[in-house]
Amino acid sequence: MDSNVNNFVINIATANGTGSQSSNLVILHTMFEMGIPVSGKNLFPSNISGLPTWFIIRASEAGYQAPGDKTDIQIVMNKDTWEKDITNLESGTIIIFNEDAKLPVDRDDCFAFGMPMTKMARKINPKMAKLMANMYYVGGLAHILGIDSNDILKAVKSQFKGKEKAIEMNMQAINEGIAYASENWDIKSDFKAESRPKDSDTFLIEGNEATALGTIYGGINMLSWYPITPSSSVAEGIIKWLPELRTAKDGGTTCAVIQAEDELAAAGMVLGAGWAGGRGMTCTSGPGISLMSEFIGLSYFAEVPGVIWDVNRVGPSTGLPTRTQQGDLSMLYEASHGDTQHIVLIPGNVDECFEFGWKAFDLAERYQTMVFGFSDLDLGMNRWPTKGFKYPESEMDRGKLIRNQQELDAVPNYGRYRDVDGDGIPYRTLPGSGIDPILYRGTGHDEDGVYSEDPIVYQKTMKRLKKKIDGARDNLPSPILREEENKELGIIFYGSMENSITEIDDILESKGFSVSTCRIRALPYHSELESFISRHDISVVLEMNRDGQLYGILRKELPTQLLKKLHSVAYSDGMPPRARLYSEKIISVLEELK
Amino acid sequence: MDSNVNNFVINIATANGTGSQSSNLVILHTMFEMGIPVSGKNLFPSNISGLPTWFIIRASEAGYQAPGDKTDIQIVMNKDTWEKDITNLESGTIIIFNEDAKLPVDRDDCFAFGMPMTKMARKINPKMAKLMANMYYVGGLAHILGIDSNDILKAVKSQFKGKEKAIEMNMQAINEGIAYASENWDIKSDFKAESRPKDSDTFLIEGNEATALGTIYGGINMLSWYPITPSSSVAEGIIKWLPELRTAKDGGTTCAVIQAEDELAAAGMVLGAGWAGGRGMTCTSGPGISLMSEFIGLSYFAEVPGVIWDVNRVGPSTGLPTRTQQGDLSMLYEASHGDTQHIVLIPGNVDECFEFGWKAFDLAERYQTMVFGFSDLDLGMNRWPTKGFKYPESEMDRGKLIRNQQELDAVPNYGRYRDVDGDGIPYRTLPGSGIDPILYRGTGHDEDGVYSEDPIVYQKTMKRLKKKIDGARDNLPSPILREEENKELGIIFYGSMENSITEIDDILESKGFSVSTCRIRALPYHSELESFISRHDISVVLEMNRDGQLYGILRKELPTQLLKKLHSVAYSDGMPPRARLYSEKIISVLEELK
Amino acid sequence: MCPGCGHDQISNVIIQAAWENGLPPEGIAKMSGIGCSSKTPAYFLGKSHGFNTVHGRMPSVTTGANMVNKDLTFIAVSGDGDTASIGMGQFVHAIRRNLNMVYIIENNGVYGLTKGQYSATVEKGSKKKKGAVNTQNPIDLCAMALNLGCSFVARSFSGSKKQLTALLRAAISHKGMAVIDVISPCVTFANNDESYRSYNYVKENDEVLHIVDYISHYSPIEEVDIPEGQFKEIELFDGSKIILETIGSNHDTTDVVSALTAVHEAERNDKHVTGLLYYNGEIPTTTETLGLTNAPLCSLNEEEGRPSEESLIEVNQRFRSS
Amino acid sequence: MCPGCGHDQISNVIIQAAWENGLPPEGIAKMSGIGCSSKTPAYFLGKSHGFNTVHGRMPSVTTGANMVNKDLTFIAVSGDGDTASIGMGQFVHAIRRNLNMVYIIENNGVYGLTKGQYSATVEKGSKKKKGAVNTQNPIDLCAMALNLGCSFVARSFSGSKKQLTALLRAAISHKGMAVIDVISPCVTFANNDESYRSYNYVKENDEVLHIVDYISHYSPIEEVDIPEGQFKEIELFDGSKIILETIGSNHDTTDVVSALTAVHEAERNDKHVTGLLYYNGEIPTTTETLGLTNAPLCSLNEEEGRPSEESLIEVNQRFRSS
Ligand SMILES: Cc1ncc(C[n+]2csc(CCOP(=O)(O)OP(=O)(O)O)c2C)c(N)n1
Ligand SMILES: Cc1ncc(C[n+]2csc(CCOP(=O)(O)OP(=O)(O)O)c2C)c(N)n1
Ligand code: SF4
Ligand code: SF4
Ligand SMILES: [Mg+2]
Ligand SMILES: [Mg+2]
Repeated sequence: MDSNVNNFVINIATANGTGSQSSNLVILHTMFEMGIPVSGKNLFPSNISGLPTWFIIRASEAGYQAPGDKTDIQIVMNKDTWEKDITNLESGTIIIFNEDAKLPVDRDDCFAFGMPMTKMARKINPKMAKLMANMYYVGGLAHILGIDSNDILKAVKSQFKGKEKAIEMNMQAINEGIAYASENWDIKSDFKAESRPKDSDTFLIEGNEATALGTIYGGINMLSWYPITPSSSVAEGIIKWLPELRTAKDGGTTCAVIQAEDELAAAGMVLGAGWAGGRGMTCTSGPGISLMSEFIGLSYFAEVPGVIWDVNRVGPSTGLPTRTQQGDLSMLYEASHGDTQHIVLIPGNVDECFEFGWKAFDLAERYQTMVFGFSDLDLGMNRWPTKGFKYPESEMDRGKLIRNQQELDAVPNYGRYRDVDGDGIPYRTLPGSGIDPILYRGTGHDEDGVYSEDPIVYQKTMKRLKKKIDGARDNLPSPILREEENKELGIIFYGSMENSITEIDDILESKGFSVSTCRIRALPYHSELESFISRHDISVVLEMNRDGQLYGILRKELPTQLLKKLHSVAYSDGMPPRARLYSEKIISVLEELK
Repeated sequence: MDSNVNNFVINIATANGTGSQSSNLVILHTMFEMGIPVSGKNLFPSNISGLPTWFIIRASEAGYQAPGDKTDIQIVMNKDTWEKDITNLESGTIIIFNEDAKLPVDRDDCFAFGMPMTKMARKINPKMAKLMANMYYVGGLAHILGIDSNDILKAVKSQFKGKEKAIEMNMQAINEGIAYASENWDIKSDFKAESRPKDSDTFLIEGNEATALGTIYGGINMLSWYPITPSSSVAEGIIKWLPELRTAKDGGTTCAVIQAEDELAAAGMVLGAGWAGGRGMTCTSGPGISLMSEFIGLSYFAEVPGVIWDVNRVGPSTGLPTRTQQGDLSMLYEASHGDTQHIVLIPGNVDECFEFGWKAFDLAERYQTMVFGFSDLDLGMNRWPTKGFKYPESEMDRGKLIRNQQELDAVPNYGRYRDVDGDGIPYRTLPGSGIDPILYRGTGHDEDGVYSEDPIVYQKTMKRLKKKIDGARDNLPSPILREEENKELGIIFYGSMENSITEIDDILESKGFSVSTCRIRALPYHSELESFISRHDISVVLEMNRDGQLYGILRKELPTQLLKKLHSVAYSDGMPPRARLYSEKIISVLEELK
Repeated sequence: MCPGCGHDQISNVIIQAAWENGLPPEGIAKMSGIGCSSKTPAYFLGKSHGFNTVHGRMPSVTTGANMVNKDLTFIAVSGDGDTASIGMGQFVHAIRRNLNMVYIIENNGVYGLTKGQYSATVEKGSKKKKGAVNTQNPIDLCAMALNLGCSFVARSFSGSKKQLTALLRAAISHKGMAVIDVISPCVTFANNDESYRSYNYVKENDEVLHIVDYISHYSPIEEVDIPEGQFKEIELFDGSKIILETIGSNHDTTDVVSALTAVHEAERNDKHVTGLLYYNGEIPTTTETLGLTNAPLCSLNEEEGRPSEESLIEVNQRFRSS
Repeated sequence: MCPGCGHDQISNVIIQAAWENGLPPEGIAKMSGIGCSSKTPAYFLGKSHGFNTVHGRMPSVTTGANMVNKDLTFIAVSGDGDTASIGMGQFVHAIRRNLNMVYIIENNGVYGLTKGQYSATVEKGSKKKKGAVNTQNPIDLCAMALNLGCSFVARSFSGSKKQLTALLRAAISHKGMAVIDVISPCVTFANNDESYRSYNYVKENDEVLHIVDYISHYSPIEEVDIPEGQFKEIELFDGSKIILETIGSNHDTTDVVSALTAVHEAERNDKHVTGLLYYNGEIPTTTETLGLTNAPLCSLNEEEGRPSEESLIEVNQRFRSS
């Protein structure tokens, strides 16, 4: 991009627990309401107070949402990372710093501007000085970018809704910041924030809250959860919205929420709910999935519907709990011992977080199995634009559920595990109904659900299960294709990589490549994927992990003759994907091929 | 095979808990001591008493150890399966049945011989009649096969060592059985058991006991376990042999054994032992592996040595707990969330159960990671021949373990996670040593073991881990190759399939195929595998699961150009692999290729 | 089941109690984990749905089912391995939540199904078929439940048909978590090497002729009925003895501390105190605490289970203007 | 750590007690699970090895380490989430085994690190930043330990430096499992909405100007020293109060039932009884029970750890002739 109007990256370095998040959100929402395409990434530590935090705000006329590969304006507030924050900058960066830190800014090649933020804040309120200081950099920024104080006021007002004193004091700090900057800073920057006509439908929301709303509109009956970053806010979102949206006429709730004692219990509750005919779900992250493995296998083999929403953080093990990755995919797809295969829905934006939130239940009941939602920290915990969520287009699909004797009579030769329709999906009855009761079990069972160790019975059951899940492929969300005429290069990607793909595409096009894209939205993969790969000379599977997990799954499953066209670009360092970095990796793979 | 001398399959149908196992072992050991190549398979239910059990004994001059595809002599003792046991037989089968069951044997096309076993037994001892009845079929069989009563006496004596009364009563029953049969049965069978010169070194042992001994010779310091079929006998074997083999001079033991509260705890104890510098291990089966997933990831990321011995049973979920399968392989290889990769050792016979039993510890300490032994029920719980176990050829390999300051000083630029030698393997010090202490953790850490969320640090660590495990490939047990000149067809297989491969090979050769074989003994795979595949026109990966788990791993990892040569034959019904069935599946794949 | 197994007697009592309480079978849900004990739901109340889950995790599955169909009567069977080892966490937390269910522990001190390893409830000094003498304290699951404020805690014996039926009937009627710890001998693996009728004793000294895979037949222990406040020595199948004491009518079933004291005292005197130890019908159950709507959640239809389209428009609008 | 967090005070006491007991740092192993509490080993005894394991599973890792190096002094730190929820099973079983370790629970009634959800030890009626009023019984970890026959059980308060140091020194000297449950307020999340200095109260009524990500600074509670047998009301940072009682010198530390009674009684009176509740130095530890050789197993050399070649020849031979 040539122009610096609405094209810049701001990086704000603070420590967590100091309240800087409020200031950062004021900046983000101000620009958003001005109609500037803007995105924010919160890089926070796995600790409650005192450790370094960075907030990255990117304005981009092209609508790029990746964090950007370089910083244009750096705000330094944190003594602990002060030196590193400053030395790593490229020449020409604008630096705004808190003079009261009394630390040096030795970068003659940059444009550094100080402000005695704490001292100024102390005048407004001595007790709250440390906290208030953050509002001064908002002022400084506003000056540099030419943001009008009135635009900020709107964002402050909506953030501190109704708290007049807070609004007043914060605005005072911000205005003092603007004033100080215009008096003391000698700036020749052409970075500018300019108002644009704003689509009044659009608003920002975190992926996890979108998911929460989706599940509520999906008729969730039971949420069991065990707190874990970055999934907790899915549960907290549900808890927040339930009273308003899911209170029955008698005043009771239509969704039970249980904070479980651990993830094993949370998964068990999901199975219990599904077995009894309800819509149960849990949300977790990688370590939770590992702990839920045994129950996932039970769900697969006993054919009990359930939903697990995985918000991926960096593994293995406890890993980087507050950083993002797509590292759980291969585990989700084949979780638990023995031969298994699970349905995975992969949202790429907040609209899909909502949609797959409700759809997961329909699919779980349709296929009588565990269905995963697969999101990640970047999508789940950062704010992304939507034009508003769409109401489910059809009634809840309860699948092949037999509720009464008539329905049972309509099924010829009913048996809990009999493939009456030839699609691998059997019918089921519910406890409490008195209709054709069986003892569910994770051990071998015949078509009527009776215990069996018979080799043939077992082998047939397993074959049917394979057929059942395979049959789901083309009923799952299909890939989103965007194809160029000449079918030179296809990029296959998924999930929150969506936020960087336009920019990656543009970078590659600018280097002379003609790029089609294919965003996978579910596993097992849709048949359209195969034709996409067939049509293109080369396809690259682009993902945020070390081992190329989707690539591995595709290599296993795709027809062999397609594999020579398929290549992997996998990289993960915990950061949301920067477009330049991933583009370079794609280019170097393409160059190796030459 | 044309001759019926030492070539037949006996199937003995009883109920478990009735004591028939003793009779079956008398038959097996009698033939074994006669020098007849014989194998026995116990197909028992997941229940303590009353459910059907089958014991299959196969004599084969060619040394085939698979259970055989048809039954030559059927013994029916169990009323519950009576009808099914009889109707399923091929024409011409010899049937021996207990007349006192008072059930019909309606197979005119077979040769059926009854004996009032219970009534006869009652005469010897009325209270023990039900139990003793089993010894009468031993007599009946001996008559048919022409086994000398003295040969049986030897087996009975060694089985009831020193218990004179038991020996006497059992022999009385057997001899009465022989007498009854010769007086009342009109038999024209040419199935014969003929003595052969016996290799006096050879003896039979269960794979699990071989593993137990192996770990004891591997210097195991801590066994933590939670009972689960079919792995319990690994632990019980260790417990049995420890007092004799691992009592120190002061009378104390050199291996702690803890029955853990569950598999999560068992895995945690293994990590604790490895972290503190000991050799810790646990044994389990599929459900246990699922539960251990989280700890396995910790071991990988924090680089803590440990051993988990998985004796595979049929999954998914509780599955068929007393049947065999190779269904955990893909889970073992990549267990736990995030990008992971684990070393898996795959014994194919009891000698390797012993060898990999000790070797697993060396590799775990060398690579500072979790090492799996991957056995299965068939190998683990049935008895297989060995000529005797071989003592480890070298001292225990403690890997890059720094015990004192001098050793530390010898390492330039030491840091717990620094790749000093360029092989991805760092050095480590032990708690208690006072040398370079760190706080181990499953969260991100830098080369010195200090907490870090730095993207570059994380990414480098993950790259090093990949390099470390990749580097292990060619230091793991290499594949066992047996190659034909013309390199037409290669069969790649592993584990207890070893027991059927000769017969499969012979069947295929008899159909005109020229067959080479390659037995994989570890993951990640050895480089020799690639050249094996390159050399052969076609390779088939043969395994006992539904999804072709090794095939999938190889498709992911092999160079793409080799994949067109690679095909999958995967089948699992819980039974040990019958050669004919798997051969037919191979042939039909080959035919499809034409 | 092995002939004579205590678990079978308990199954019969369950059938009896359900019948006496007039429970329609379709209103019952049978829940279990993994073990010989957990297999028993295959043998009782065949007209009820059931779920034989995974090892030690029955309570969580029951919790989920209870949340979506609170009108079912949950009768759950577990073993001492299933509950006191792998399942300890879920046992504790189901109690803490006062989940409305009957939780029967068929307690034999061993892992029956995996062939006789000690469980965590086995008494100190036990020396059984497998392994060495146990030197660890047993976990008393009644004491555990009492300590956690469980709303109904009782102990009985598989041979005490009358007492067990009465307790079970009360437990079924109870609103909340009812834990019944039932001593239920494993005739195959839980016999003492030293006692004169034990497996090993017989094997060594009498005429058992086989070394593997033989399960002796025992007759189940006949009816044991001990008047309140008294105790009796019971001889088990293997000749070993246990002393059962029925808690006195003066015992205050509303006083946790005195119940705990009774349990600990009995333990000190090598007795097992049986009967209803504690009862409190006033504690809200999980579904009450959560304020669920009255209809079972699994029965809700589209309108009841999914908010209206208007509400979503309103939600979207709210975000836009905030 | 947030400024003023009780956990920091405990870290200081650990340093102090280790020093006063003359423990060389290399002889100590610091163990923990996951949580704010479990992060603290990064901040004390930097010359000791440690292992910050996974959530709720510290006891098993400590068990394994203890088996192969029994000469280490294991000082373990856990949280109430780490122990009373996900870690309940391992907590119970480490106690049952009488593992030789010091098990400190830094008990704040919430999940600090995941931002303030209730833990299972939170008191009934609490209403905190997140979620509704808690209506469930708290799990009292001391009562739990006592009931299980734990060989050393104590309770203290993070602000009671003197008492805590004394208890910790005794715990370190104790041979066996020493559980110390330390009430350790979370200044950031464990404050009561209603109390007049709570986060929300301040946010609504005073001048806190930010809505997210602001952690107030509190000074840690200064020294609280309550004479034996007496009690005192302590005001916490948010203005809420807890009543601490120091157990009387007449308390018999060898009597489980009276310790249990004291704990339950205190609970009924909304107090927290502190001090040494139970002690028994005679119970064998896990390694003693197992009869391990005297040298730590991790120190064995080739000859000591691997049986001889002759022994294997003999083993093979035995199989051949059997
Ligand atoms: C995860 C897992 N671990 C281990 C097992 C093996 N297993 C089956 S039953 C059982 C113990 C049963 O003991 P208990 O609960 O006391 O029941 P009992 O057989 O004595 O009635 C075990 C360990 C399993 N099925 N699943
Ligand atoms: C398996 C797993 N589940 C969940 C988490 C997330 N988690 C981290 S700390 C924590 C709770 C900590 O609470 P507590 O033990 O009381 O410690 P505190 O922070 O209050 O000191 C949770 C749930 C995790 N790390 N691992
Ligand atoms: S093994 Fe024991 S618990 Fe299991 S069925 Fe037999 S007697 Fe009952
Ligand atoms: S969140 Fe609470 S427990 Fe965690 S460090 Fe802060 S005050 Fe301490
Ligand atoms: Mg039991
Ligand atoms: Mg806590």
